[in-house]
Formats: sequence, C-alpha cells, structure tokens
Amino acid sequence: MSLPHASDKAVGEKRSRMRAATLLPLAGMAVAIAIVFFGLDWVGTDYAYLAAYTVLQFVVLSTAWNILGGYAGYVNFASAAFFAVGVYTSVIVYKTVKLPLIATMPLAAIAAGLLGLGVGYLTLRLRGTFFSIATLALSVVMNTLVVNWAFVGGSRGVYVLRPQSIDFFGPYTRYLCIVMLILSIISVLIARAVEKSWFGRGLAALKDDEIAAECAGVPALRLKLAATALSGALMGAAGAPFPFFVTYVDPATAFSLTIAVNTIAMPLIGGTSTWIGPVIGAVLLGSLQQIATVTISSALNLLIVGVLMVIFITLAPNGIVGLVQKIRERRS
Amino acid sequence: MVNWDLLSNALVSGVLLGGFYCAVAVGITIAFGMLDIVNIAHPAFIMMGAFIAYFFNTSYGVDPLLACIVAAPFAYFGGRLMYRLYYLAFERHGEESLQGLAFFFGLLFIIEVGLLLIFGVDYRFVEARYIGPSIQLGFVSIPWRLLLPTIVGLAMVGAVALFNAKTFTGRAILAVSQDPGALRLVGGNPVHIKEVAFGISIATAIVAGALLIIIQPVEPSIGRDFIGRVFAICVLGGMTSLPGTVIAAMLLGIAETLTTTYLGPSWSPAISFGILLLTLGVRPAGILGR
Amino acid sequence: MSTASVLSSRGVVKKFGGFTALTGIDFDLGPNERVGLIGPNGSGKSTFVNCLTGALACDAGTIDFGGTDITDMAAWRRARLGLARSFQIPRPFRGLTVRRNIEVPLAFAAGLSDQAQIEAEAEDVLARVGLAAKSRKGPRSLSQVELRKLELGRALAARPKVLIADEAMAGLSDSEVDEILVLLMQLNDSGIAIVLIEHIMRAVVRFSQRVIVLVAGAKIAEGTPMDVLSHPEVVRAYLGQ
Amino acid sequence: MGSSLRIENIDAGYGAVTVLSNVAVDVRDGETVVMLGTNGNGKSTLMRCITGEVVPTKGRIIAEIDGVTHDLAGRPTEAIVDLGICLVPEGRRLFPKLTVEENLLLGAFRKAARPKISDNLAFCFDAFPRLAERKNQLAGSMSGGEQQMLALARALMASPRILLVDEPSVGLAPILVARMIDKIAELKAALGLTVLMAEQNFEQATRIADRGYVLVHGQVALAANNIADLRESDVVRKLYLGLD
Repeated sequence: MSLPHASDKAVGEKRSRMRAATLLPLAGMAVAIAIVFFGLDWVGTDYAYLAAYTVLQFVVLSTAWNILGGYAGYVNFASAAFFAVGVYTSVIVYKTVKLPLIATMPLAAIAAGLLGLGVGYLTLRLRGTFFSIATLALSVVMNTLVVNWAFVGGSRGVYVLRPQSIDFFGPYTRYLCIVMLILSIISVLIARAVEKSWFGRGLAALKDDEIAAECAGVPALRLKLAATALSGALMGAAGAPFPFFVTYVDPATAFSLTIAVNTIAMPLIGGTSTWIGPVIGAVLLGSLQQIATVTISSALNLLIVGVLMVIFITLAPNGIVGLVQKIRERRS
Repeated sequence: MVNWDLLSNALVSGVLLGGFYCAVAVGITIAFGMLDIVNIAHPAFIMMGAFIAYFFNTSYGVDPLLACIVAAPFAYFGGRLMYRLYYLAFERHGEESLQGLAFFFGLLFIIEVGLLLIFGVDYRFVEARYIGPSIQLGFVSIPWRLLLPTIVGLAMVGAVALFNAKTFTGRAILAVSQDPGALRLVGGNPVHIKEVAFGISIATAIVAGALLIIIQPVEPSIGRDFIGRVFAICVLGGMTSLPGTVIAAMLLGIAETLTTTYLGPSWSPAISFGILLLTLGVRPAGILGR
Repeated sequence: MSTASVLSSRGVVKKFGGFTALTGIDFDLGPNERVGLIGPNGSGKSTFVNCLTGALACDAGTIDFGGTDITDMAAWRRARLGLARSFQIPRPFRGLTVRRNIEVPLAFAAGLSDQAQIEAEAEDVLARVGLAAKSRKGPRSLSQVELRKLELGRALAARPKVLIADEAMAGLSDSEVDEILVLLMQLNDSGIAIVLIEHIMRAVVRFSQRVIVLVAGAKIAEGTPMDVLSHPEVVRAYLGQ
Repeated sequence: MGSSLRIENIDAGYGAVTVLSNVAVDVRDGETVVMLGTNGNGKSTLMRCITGEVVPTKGRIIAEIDGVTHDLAGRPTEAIVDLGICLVPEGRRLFPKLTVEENLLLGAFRKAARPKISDNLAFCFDAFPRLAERKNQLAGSMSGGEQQMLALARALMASPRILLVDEPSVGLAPILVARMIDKIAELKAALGLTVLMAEQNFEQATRIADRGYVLVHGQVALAANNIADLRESDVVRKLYLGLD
C-alpha cells in the first residue's frame, strides 16, 4: 500500500473536487427553475408554457434514451412506444380511478419499465442490432394495440378534461410545466448518478467489449436489462402528463414520429458519452424547433432535424460535447 | 362450421400477398442477411418507388411497373453511391453498429418527410389495365392487381437466386460477410462486392414500390409499417436464405390475411412483430438458417 | 486425481461445426501451482481456455472450480468465484482510462464497493504491473507490452485464485518477456495458481512446475518441463520425427 | 518463363509492434522453399506481407510471373491474387456457410482462372475424391483434415503460379499432417508450381522442401541452401524445444 498520509490528502482533494462537480449542475438547475418560474410568468403567454413544456419533455426523453443508447451502445427506436405506454397509463387512470398526476407518473414509469424488461429479455442476448430491430417493430405493435382498444379511444382518440388552474401553482399549463421541469431534473440526476456509478461504468465496459467485461465479472445481461427498464421507465413517466397537456390524445400523436426521431437525434447531436450531451441536444434542438414551427412549416422543420442528425453522425460522431472537447484538447 | 369459401379465399390472397412480400423483403435479405448492413431505411426506398410509379403514371400515363423497372438501374447506382458513403463514414472505422443504425434511421426519416413535402399526406393511387379485373377459379377469385405483384415478386427472388448461384459476383455476395479477408484471398474486393449487392438491394426496393402502389393506394408514412414485416421475413427465413425468404414471406402473408379475415384489418400490423419477437426469442437462426 | 485441485476438467469436448477442437480434455490445477499449457498452433489451447472461463460453452464434459461445478455457469460468475484470465490479443475497454480498466474488475469480480478503497487498490495493482505512470491515460496510448500488462492487471484486479494467462508474451522482446515472467512469478508467490499458455519455450521451461501438451485437441503428454520436452510424442508433434 | 519471388530486406509489423526486421527470402522458379519457426516468430506476418494484407515499412517484394516482373508494394490483396500468387491461409479461412462446391467456385474468382474453371474443378475433385463426395455439404460441417484439403483445393482453383501455404498442419493430428504435406508435394509436381510454405513441423516440412529458412524473433536466423544444413543446425532444436 502507498503512504496513508499522502493518499488521505489525495482523497480529500478529490472529495472537494467532486463536491464542486455536483454543485455545478445543481446550480444550473436552480437557474433553470428560476427562469421557468419567473421568465415564463414574465412572458406570461400560454405559448411560452407550451414551448417550455415541449423542450423539457425532450430533455427527459433524450436523457432516458441515452442511458441505454449512449452508455451501453444499444439503439432503441421505440421511444415513442415507451412514451405512449405512459400516455395511455395516464388515460386509463383518468378514466378509472382518477388519481392525481403525481401518483399516476410512477405507475406509468412502472408500466413502461416492465415493457422494456420484457422486450429486453427476449432480444438483449442477441447482437445489438436485433434489439434495435425489435424496438422498431415494437412501436408498430403498441400502436396496433391502442388502435384496437376502444376503452382508450381506439384510433379516434380520447378527450381528457383538465382543470383550468390548480391550487398554489396557478394555471394548469404552468403546473404541467413545473411537473415536467422536476421530472427532467430527476432524470438528469439519475442519468448522472448512473454515469458516475459502477452501474454506468459496467455499461461503459460492456459497450467497449462485452466478453472482456464478463470476464471482469460484469453481469452484462442484467446490466443491459436494468438500463432498458430504467430508460423505458423515464420515457413512460414523461408520457404521463401528456394527455393533460394536449387534452386530446389519439394514437397518431402519442406514437408520433417526431418523438422517435427527436429522442435519437438530440443525444446524437449533443453527444452521447456524458449526461450533459442529451440535455444540450434537447434544449438546442427543442428550442430551435419551437421557433421553426412558428416561422416555418412543421414538416420542413422535421426534415431539418433528420438532415442535422445525419450530418452529425457522419461528420461529428461525438456530437457537440465531442467537438468542444476536441477544441479544448487542441488549445492545451 | 368452417366457411370454406371465406377460408380458401383468405388462403389464396395470403399466398398472393406473400409473393408481394418476397419483393419487399428480398432487398433486406441481401443487405441485412448477406451483407450485414442494417438498412432500416429499406421501406422508405419502397415508398420512393411507389411515388416514382405514381408520378410517371399520373403525369405521363406510363405503366407503374414499367416506370420502376426503368428507374431500377438509376436506383442501383444510387444504392452503390450510398454504400460508398456508408463505408467511408462508418464501416471502415468499425463503427457501423450504433452510428450506422442512426444513419439509416435518419435517411428513413428524411425520405419520408421529403415525400410528404412533395406529395402531401393524401392517399395516392395509379391506373393500369390490370387493376380491376380478376380471374375466377371456382369460388376463388384472383384479382390481377394481386397476381401481378406476386409473379413479379417471385421472379425477383428467382433472378437474385440465379445471379448468386451462377455468377462470380453473386457467389462473392454470399461469401462476403462470412470472411471479407478470405474473399480478398481468392481475388475479390469486398467493398466492391458489397457496393454492387447494396445497389441491387435498393433497385429491388424501387420495383417493390411499384408493386405496392398497384396493390393499394399509398401515402408516405405507411412505409414504416413495412419495417417490422421485412425484418420479420428476413429473420424468420434464416437471414441469408432466399428459399427461406420465400417461405417466410408466404407464412406472413397467410397469417396476415387470416388475421384480417377473422379479426379485422386493424390487427394485421401486429402479426409481423409477434413473428419477429417469437423468432428472436425462440429460434434466432430462423427456419432455414444455415 | 487429486481432490485438492482448485480447477479441474473432465472430458471437455468442443466442436465447431464438423471440426472437433477439443476431444475430451482432463485437466487438474493444484492450489498455487504453475502449469504451462503448450502445443502447436491450432491445437486447441485458446479454445480450452475459453471453455474454462465461460466464453464458450462445452459440448460435453464438466468443469469444477474449488468444489463448485461451473460447467454451465456464466462467465461473470466464474470471474466472481476467482477465475481470471488475460486475453491473447489485448482487449482493453478503450473508452475508459487505464485506472478505470483496473477498477471494473475490482468493483465487479472482486465485489468491492467503497470508492476510495477501489481507487487505492487500483493504484496498487497498477504499481504492481508497472503501469502507475499511465493511470490516467487511455488504452490507445499504450505500447504492446503495456497493453499486455494492462491485461494482467485487469485479471489481477479480479482478486483471482486462478489466473489463466493466454499468450501474455507473444510478440514481446526478450527483455519484455523476462519482465512479464518476473511479474507472473510474483503473482504466484502471492498465492495465485497460474496456467501459462505460451509458445516461447524458454519462458515455459523457466516458469512451469508442470507442463501439459495439447496436439489436435488432445492431451498427449504431461509432466515436468524436461520430461515433457524429451517425450517422443512431443518431439514428433513439434519436429515431426 | 518462370515464376519466382524475391523478398528484399523487409521490415513489417502492426502499429507500433515490429514483427519482421530485415527479412530477405528468395524463392526460385519451381522450388519448394520452407519457412521454419515456432509460433510468434513472424512466419504468418511474412506471408501476409506477400499477399498485401500487411504493408512492409521497408524493403521490396518482387514477383516474377511467367517472365513479367511485378513490384508487389502497395498493391491490394486481390490485385496480387490476380497475378497468380495465391495463399492457403493459416486456419483455412473457408466460407463455413457455403458448400464445398461454392467454396471451390469462389476460388476461381481470379480473372485468368475463370475460363479454366471446369478443368480445375475436375482436377480438384480428382485430386481430392473426398471433396467430390461432399461437394454439397457446408464447409463448416467438415472435419479439420477435410477443411484443410478444401482450403488447398480452393487455392488451386485460381490456377496459381506461386502457391503460398501457411501452416498446413494447424489443428491436424500428426498422421494427417504427413498426408497433407505429401499432397502438397504431389500437386506441386503435377501443376509445376513454385511453392513457399510456412510450417513449424520441422521433419514433415523438410521432407518435401528443396531449401529452407528459419525465422527467429522476426529475423532470418538461418538460410540453408539444402536440407542437410538445416538438419545439422542446432538453431532449430534450440528454438523448438527451448533446450540450451
């Protein structure tokens, strides 16, 4: 063993550095909360809340996607399906027991997490591409299920009545915004904790070399299953407030291609190796789209996302975070 | 009491649908099964074919199938170009799995939205002499609209099988993903071989598009319904086997028409997913996996 | 055979299609023993290692580790029991730093949970294999011999009872071979039984208490290095006489 | 009009690792030359340099095929095969999921071999009756010995002028090794080939060789002009059995 004194000092230094690293994102989030609370109130229009909600929803979705896609390298194309499981769990709860939203969200997360576990159990033993293909088909089958399920509105859709306002929070849209903000903070904290924990490092090891990881004692299948379930659960939670946000849901909006594409494009453009990448991607691309939807057509704006994504994965596979790192390395 | 009339009609149209699915899936059997390229944008190219047929049919009155057969060589070279790009950007660095998948997903999406911007969201259809009339065999009626795609689909698989069995390039296509280095050692260039094969794969998608729009009216987003189908057929058929592809396509066709007949058309998209998941979970090698 | 063996196999068979790579291998490794496993290329040495460590499933036979039947056990469970290996071609986790590479088996195979302890022990392992200076570097910046050391370090960090070193010295210079040999001897001194798979005979002779020879998937000889190398069948397999 | 190979003082390796240094080897028309050495001494790397899979960092490789001289430097593998220089690779490298016949037909991919494909196929089936019996079987389902025969036959389908054979004994039981070596000698005589063979089985390899080299640590430790010199050298015994 090395000298105890020296190592104690090193550990102490590390601890304080770690504390600083934890405080930084928390401070960032405090600023975000402040902006949403005061900034949006200052703008005061409903559209401001709508835009903020959509961007925050994408922060959750792309952060969730990245737990499996970025850390473990398994591409999930079914984000819309996991999201929709959350949406329809919420619809079912609304039509039956009418629990408050805060109680519905964990239920949605559990339902979507179980779905992830099931699909993962069947396909995660095989090559990663098979998992991806299975998720592609998963969206279709979930869509089919909902279309044929009259109780949740079938293909015609379902209306959800929401209160105009809610105690303490004011207008309901403002309340939804705050719920989504809290969920996005929770998601980012979870993603960050995963990344810094042995769970995340195990995922990183198996992403690099699954056999070598197993020989180092990493239970690859279990970790992948856990990541799939966790990632799916967060997506499901993101879907739960959606019916109240739009007040009318049909399969076309719940399984929207916009969700599937953005959820993959945002982490890839932001950078998949750290928790901050998906956040940057979601905020940047999400805001851009909010502006573009008003100024240009929505179809064209989706086309832009697609083209941006292809350009990034071809030319800058490590995303914006990777570009920044490269520039920093060159400077030093 | 079984309604034989209904059942036999369902079985016949299932087989006919299966023949069309051969055309849809043969390109994926080449790209995914033989070349190991997970081209999830394949259905988007099928939609492209459908709209090429639509455009030339409505604007110039050209037969939809003819339009796509003429377009196929262009698609072949387009496909070669696309593989070049894919190779240079991903495969060469061994980064094809995550990034390659996202690349094709992006392509799928760009094509779909592009078609949407050009042609809109309405269902489009074509006109041709064979759309409408049927052959009546006892109580089974066979519409030409379904028979022609079946014949063309089976012919396409036959042509690819013949090409692979009889030509040097074809045999190299079968070998290339098993050991690219060994292919070099017998004098073949794996990149060139994959380029040619991918070109063929895209060309088949364009022709399949014409068959699709002959069978039914189309709009850009229905392409996605075919993703599950093409991969289910490819995996169930044993990935590399063309006879396997035909059998799997027929099975899926029959399963879907039976579902449509007895449960209603809205359930049929889920069939392919069920087959896919079951195959992956139970026997990933498929029916005729070597 | 001896009941005291830490790792043993009985009748292990492995086929690849029509090609039989292992024809039924019986193998025993005593506690703290040093065994050399040799044989011409393609004789099935690496396949045998893969069967022992769980990277490949056997077609027949049984494998026992310290009294536990591990024949059908997943590779990661075997690693946690104390069976570690290094790979013939180094397979570092390229996305992690050198120290993180060492930390992965410490956290998973050895089951440590205290971060400070993991870090301290990782530095300790790196010092033992002579990579302390490279701790924060990425594996891409390592030389061939350093990659071999990282392989050994990662195996060592699993706190193994048995270490299987698969051609840990291939492609190294004479002095580098000696470096690795010294390292392996030290590990053995600390109580780890070691199976050395090697083509460099000089190293095998110096290292092994016992040598096992595989030819075409069958064990043809076993004994002290000198006995084995003068065994007529071994001479025939290597020289063809 | 002969076919010969001249390797002029090459250095080669993988990335930062140098495997071969200053290796010079000569194979004259119609000769069988053997490259001896245990594993890890660079025999396979030398073979891979000739086929263009590894690019030497120094030196030249010159081939003369039917009187025409070619510098092999920088040519891709398939272009070198096109010249008529064919390798039976270590570990066989067959296409396991193709049939025996499909493997053989792929062997004739080389342009110059295509017109002769039916003659060559008949020759191979004649030389290896076992392959004719099993022509519709998948290559991967055959035994090790049969696979080695197929690898050899596949190389012959290319109508090679210079045949490179890398470790034909890999994974074979001793009795099969002798048979394989005999077969190489027989085919070489029948087709008038120039052969360079890498092999660690000393006794078997020297049975059919005209001359030989011993590679130790990536360098030529011994270049013997006849087999007697090789046998008498103690370099070999030391290298193989580690006896000082």
